[in-house]
Amino acid sequence: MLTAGIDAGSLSTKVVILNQDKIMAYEVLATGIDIGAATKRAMDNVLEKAGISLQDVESIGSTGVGKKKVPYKSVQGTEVVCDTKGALYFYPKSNGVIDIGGENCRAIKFDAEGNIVDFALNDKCASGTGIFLDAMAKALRVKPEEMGELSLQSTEDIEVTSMCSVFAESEVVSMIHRKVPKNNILRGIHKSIASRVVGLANRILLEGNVIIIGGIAKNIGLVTTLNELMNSELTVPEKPEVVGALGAALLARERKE
Amino acid sequence: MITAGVDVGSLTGKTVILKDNEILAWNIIPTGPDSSETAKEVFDMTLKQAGLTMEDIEYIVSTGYGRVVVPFSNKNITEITCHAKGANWFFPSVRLILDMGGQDCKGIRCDDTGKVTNFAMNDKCAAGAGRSMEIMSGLLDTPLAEMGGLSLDIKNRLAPLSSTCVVFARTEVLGYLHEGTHKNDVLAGACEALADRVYTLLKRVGIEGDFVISGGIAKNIGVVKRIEQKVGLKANICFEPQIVGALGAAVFGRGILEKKTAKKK
Amino acid sequence: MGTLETMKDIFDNPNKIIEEWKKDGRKVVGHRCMYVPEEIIHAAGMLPYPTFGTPEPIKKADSYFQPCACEFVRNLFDLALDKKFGFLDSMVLCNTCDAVRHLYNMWDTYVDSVPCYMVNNPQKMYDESGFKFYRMELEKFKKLMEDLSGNKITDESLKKSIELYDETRKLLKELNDLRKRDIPAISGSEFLVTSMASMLMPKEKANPLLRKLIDEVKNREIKNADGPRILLTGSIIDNPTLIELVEDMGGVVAVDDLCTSAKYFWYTTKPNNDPMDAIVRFNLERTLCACAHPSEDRYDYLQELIREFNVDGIIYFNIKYCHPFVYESAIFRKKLEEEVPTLTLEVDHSLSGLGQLKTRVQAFIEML
Amino acid sequence: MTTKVTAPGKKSLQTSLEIGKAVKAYYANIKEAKEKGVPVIWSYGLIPREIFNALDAPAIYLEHLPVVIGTKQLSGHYIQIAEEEGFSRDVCAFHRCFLGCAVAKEREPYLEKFFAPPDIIVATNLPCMSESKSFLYVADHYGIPYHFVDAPINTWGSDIPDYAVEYYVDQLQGAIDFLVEHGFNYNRDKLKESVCLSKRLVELWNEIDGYRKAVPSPMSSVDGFTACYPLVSLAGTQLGVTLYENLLEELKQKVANKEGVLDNEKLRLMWFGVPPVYNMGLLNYVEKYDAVVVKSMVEYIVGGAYDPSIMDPERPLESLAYKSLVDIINPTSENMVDFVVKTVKEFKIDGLIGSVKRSCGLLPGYMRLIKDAVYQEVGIPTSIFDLDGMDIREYDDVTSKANLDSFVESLLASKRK
Repeated sequence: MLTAGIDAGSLSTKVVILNQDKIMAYEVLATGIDIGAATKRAMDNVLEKAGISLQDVESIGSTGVGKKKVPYKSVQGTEVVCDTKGALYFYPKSNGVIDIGGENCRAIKFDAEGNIVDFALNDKCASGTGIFLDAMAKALRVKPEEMGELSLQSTEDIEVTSMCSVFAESEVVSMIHRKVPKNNILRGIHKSIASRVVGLANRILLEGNVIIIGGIAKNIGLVTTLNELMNSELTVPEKPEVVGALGAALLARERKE
Repeated sequence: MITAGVDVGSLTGKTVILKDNEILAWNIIPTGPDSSETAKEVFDMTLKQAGLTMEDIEYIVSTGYGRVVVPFSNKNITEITCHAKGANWFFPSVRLILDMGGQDCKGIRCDDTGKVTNFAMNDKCAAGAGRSMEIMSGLLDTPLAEMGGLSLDIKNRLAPLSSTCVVFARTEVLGYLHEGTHKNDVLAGACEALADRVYTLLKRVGIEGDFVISGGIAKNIGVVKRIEQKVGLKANICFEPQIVGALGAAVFGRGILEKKTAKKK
Repeated sequence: MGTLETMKDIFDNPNKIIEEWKKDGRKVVGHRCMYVPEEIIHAAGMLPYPTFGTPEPIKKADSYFQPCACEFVRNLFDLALDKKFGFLDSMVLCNTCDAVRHLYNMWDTYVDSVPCYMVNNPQKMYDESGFKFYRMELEKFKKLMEDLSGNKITDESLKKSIELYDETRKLLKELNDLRKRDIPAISGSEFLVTSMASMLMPKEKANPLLRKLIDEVKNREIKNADGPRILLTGSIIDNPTLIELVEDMGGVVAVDDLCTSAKYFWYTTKPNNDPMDAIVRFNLERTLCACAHPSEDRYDYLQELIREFNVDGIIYFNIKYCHPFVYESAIFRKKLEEEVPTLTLEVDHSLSGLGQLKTRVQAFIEML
Repeated sequence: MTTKVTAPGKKSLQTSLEIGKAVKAYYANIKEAKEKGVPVIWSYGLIPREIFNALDAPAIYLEHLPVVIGTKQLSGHYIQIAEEEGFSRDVCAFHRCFLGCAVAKEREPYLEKFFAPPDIIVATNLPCMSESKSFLYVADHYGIPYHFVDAPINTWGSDIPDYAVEYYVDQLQGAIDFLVEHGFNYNRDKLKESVCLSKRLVELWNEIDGYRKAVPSPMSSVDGFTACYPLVSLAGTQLGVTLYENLLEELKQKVANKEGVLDNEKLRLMWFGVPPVYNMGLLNYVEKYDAVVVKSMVEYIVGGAYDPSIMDPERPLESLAYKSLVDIINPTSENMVDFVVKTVKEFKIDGLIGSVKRSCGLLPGYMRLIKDAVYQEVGIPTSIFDLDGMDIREYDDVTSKANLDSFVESLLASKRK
């Protein structure tokens, strides 16, 4: 039984092909301005990778802010439900999941049987985590992927305190002008994002075994800082950015049966 | 008497060299990660252009976001005071100045000598006013210079954006794009939101007398037109609005020198 | 070590005072805002401890308060959650602004290490029925302090405490008056540290130190005092950094109408053979708090400060979401600006974004 | 500022239309009184309406005029005027909207029907300290007298000491004396009659609530938002009582023949915090999931959340004072949290929606207390998210609907298990 899962995010689009319980292939690319076109491109690439055609796929699930604009007939689910299904697929015994995406982040808590007990979305002031990181990478003239490692080689703990990413940007700009070492600024940026995520987790008293997913979860600097600030055991699945899409595929399969 | 002004903003570094109240040479370059480097670079370029060396400059005033980090300046004055003096130099009858830098936007009132009598700056939530145009330019992949013109050519309906928060406006733009709203309509919404934010600021300072817009935003015809319409005043814009701050600094340098020589006599 | 350094030392580590006080089993009662009479706590043999905040970013409190409550109150709650106020035997709040009212709900529910009590005070001054209401509340509060301490509060012990606290207020005011001169004897930041240290210390220790300090600085002149003279007002400032910022930009902080300075010592208790009535009138025959009415009173009081300290400019440091002062600065702005230029600034209690602030303050000082 | 994507709330009750007419009539009377030279009072807080009835004083209430402005999507415009006067975005959007409308040079024709400039201001610090301050600016602007009624906060729970009631009675008497000085004549019998009618009004309101607890719910909170208007402006009047009698009849009918807002009602939701007055359609949005917002706490917050037996017409001022002190909106009383838990149980609510208006100093402070209490005692979740119910400029349709979708789906998912 072949199913596909699409996560049409505001910044990146992810598609996954699921064969019974194994991920056959996945594709991640930038959404750009046209969600429909981006989804189509991503679907074509992933079908090619899996060596199958669209007809072989029996049901399609879609999630993300652009789920209504997906150019295929699909079962639609919210990010909260799909993140949960995706996380439980990898780790059935986990207590919750934190999704750090490009535009905003979510914390979801579930009980022993995997029911969603509570969830919290970041408030408006703390949105734009992904965009904020990209903007800082540009300002510091650093490649986004390297930011994580560099932030771990900081010599001193400095604070980027503001919640609002625009204001955090101006704080960082003034630090650059004051010739604060780059690694320390990166450490400050990662701590600022990590404390926002921890704030979200505290809001729903999320503890225990927590799965970190989403595009930003690959940033080792952020996950390490989160480990320092949160007293719970954090695990990052090996393909964290497609867990949402995987959840959508599982949702489609469930509705099919 | 030769003096110079160095304006190190968060986005651009500017220098103006003034000789007996005439602009001898000026330059603008993007600010790099190290602002004192940028200051040095733009200053040397302008010196070479004017065929002068560092010793020929009798007094240097630094201003802008990185004013304290300019190693070779004799004094640092805020961009608010310098923009007032600079605007007064270009248009002696000016009483109201709007300056939009990368980080803040400022409404300034001044008297006939260019001395600041009152000023107001955006509050935290509407921060990064100039920066928001840069973000919009990235999201809509439209060069900054073209944004103003396109924003006046509305296709069907202006897409309203929040005038209260830049981050929120960013999320809204993504929403509009994904709904297929035409780029010009979103640009119009962005310029309208910025004009709204500016209007609230100018109202707080009091809208009277001749009006000058300085800083990068003066080059965005979309924002300028909308501000003029809301404020009900024609905006005087000099040939290069981005150097008004640096020019003001140079004029202050002249003033300080004149006072010094007068005291010596 | 000069007295100023002693004050700075006490300001930097108040725990020394607490350890010394608790050595022989005496109790400490935390309080926030001016309608909690310290004299009653002191008369029961306990140390009234004004709970100040720390300029750190908020950690846990944002999950309880929504981030749209005043950052100073959230910071206090953060410290309480971290057991940083564990040494308090009781925490007493009063009826001032919405944020403090909610702090009472939150503390009562989520902080079990320190019990919390609220003194209910009227927000309408000069009102006979208000005096009666506040008197009944203070009688209950007095009883509570007696139970907590196990000591009886007599008229005698209360009168002595009132005298002691008035002495501190007189001395602080005398020290503050040394800033009226063209070249003040003490800078704004030094004065704030002294005032806060005196509020933290037991008054028996503070008064002699203040007398010594007044002698030391009587004919001292601070450096670079030629800039414009500034009146600071607005939300509570419990850290000298903002004042130092104004002074670095060339301003002379001549007087500050803050909860941590002038509001604390501007008035003294009028003589009255009934000490409880004296305390009631001390608190209700003046409008100092921006939450209280009539607020014209506060306007006249600010005029008085402007005249006495011949002020050139006023700066309102408003903590974000601090409703009382955000309203007051908007309401007074037009009237104040006719005489003295006024700058209203939004600040974070965690002192982030100082770069922005420096530009605004320097431009204001260049303008004066 | 062109408007954003919004939709008016779908009302299903005949009485809602009648109440709409009563609202227009109420403001028309005030404008008539103004022409005749009767001083118009601007007031807010829970200053008991019965006092104004006893003085025949025409009064405009802050908690209602901004709603009228908001429903016509005009709130952004007037709030911007207040910000130009120097009021920052941190203070309450209701007050900024009210203040902007007061100081605006001219107003839309539609709004002129509701607007009458103030001659006297009677302000209070219940429930929030700050609104007694925003009125100062209006009084200064119009150069009119300003009277402040100090309402003590409830730090005693349910047994209110006598000295507190006495204090508040003095304050209310002070307000009456003040208005008598300014040309009104006080009629104590009218006060008694008004208190009596208020008692009847709240008895009816509790009966109406009884029927609203039926499954399927006969009335959604969109109608409720209109239905609570009489508690605001028509408390202590015969018209208020008649409107509620009609509403009660209509509900009895609906419940009798099992007529619900939805045929197969799967989820019953409650709203805490100010719903988006400019887009009440958002409350109907969840109906596509067969979910109904059966009640919103705003309907209680404006008044009527007290046991009517405490109203004793023989001791009118004491009853009014006592009522304000035990009111659930009195900031430090744990009554609010207990009341929400009781309401959630009685209305058989499946999920609580908490909308945070960032500029509010009062309601966001309750969110966490309510969320924990409701979860521990009733086992249902609360979803808290940003939504400014008054300032349309802050409204983000996509995120608000994403929040509601996620919450309702997670409720349906756990309900299925």
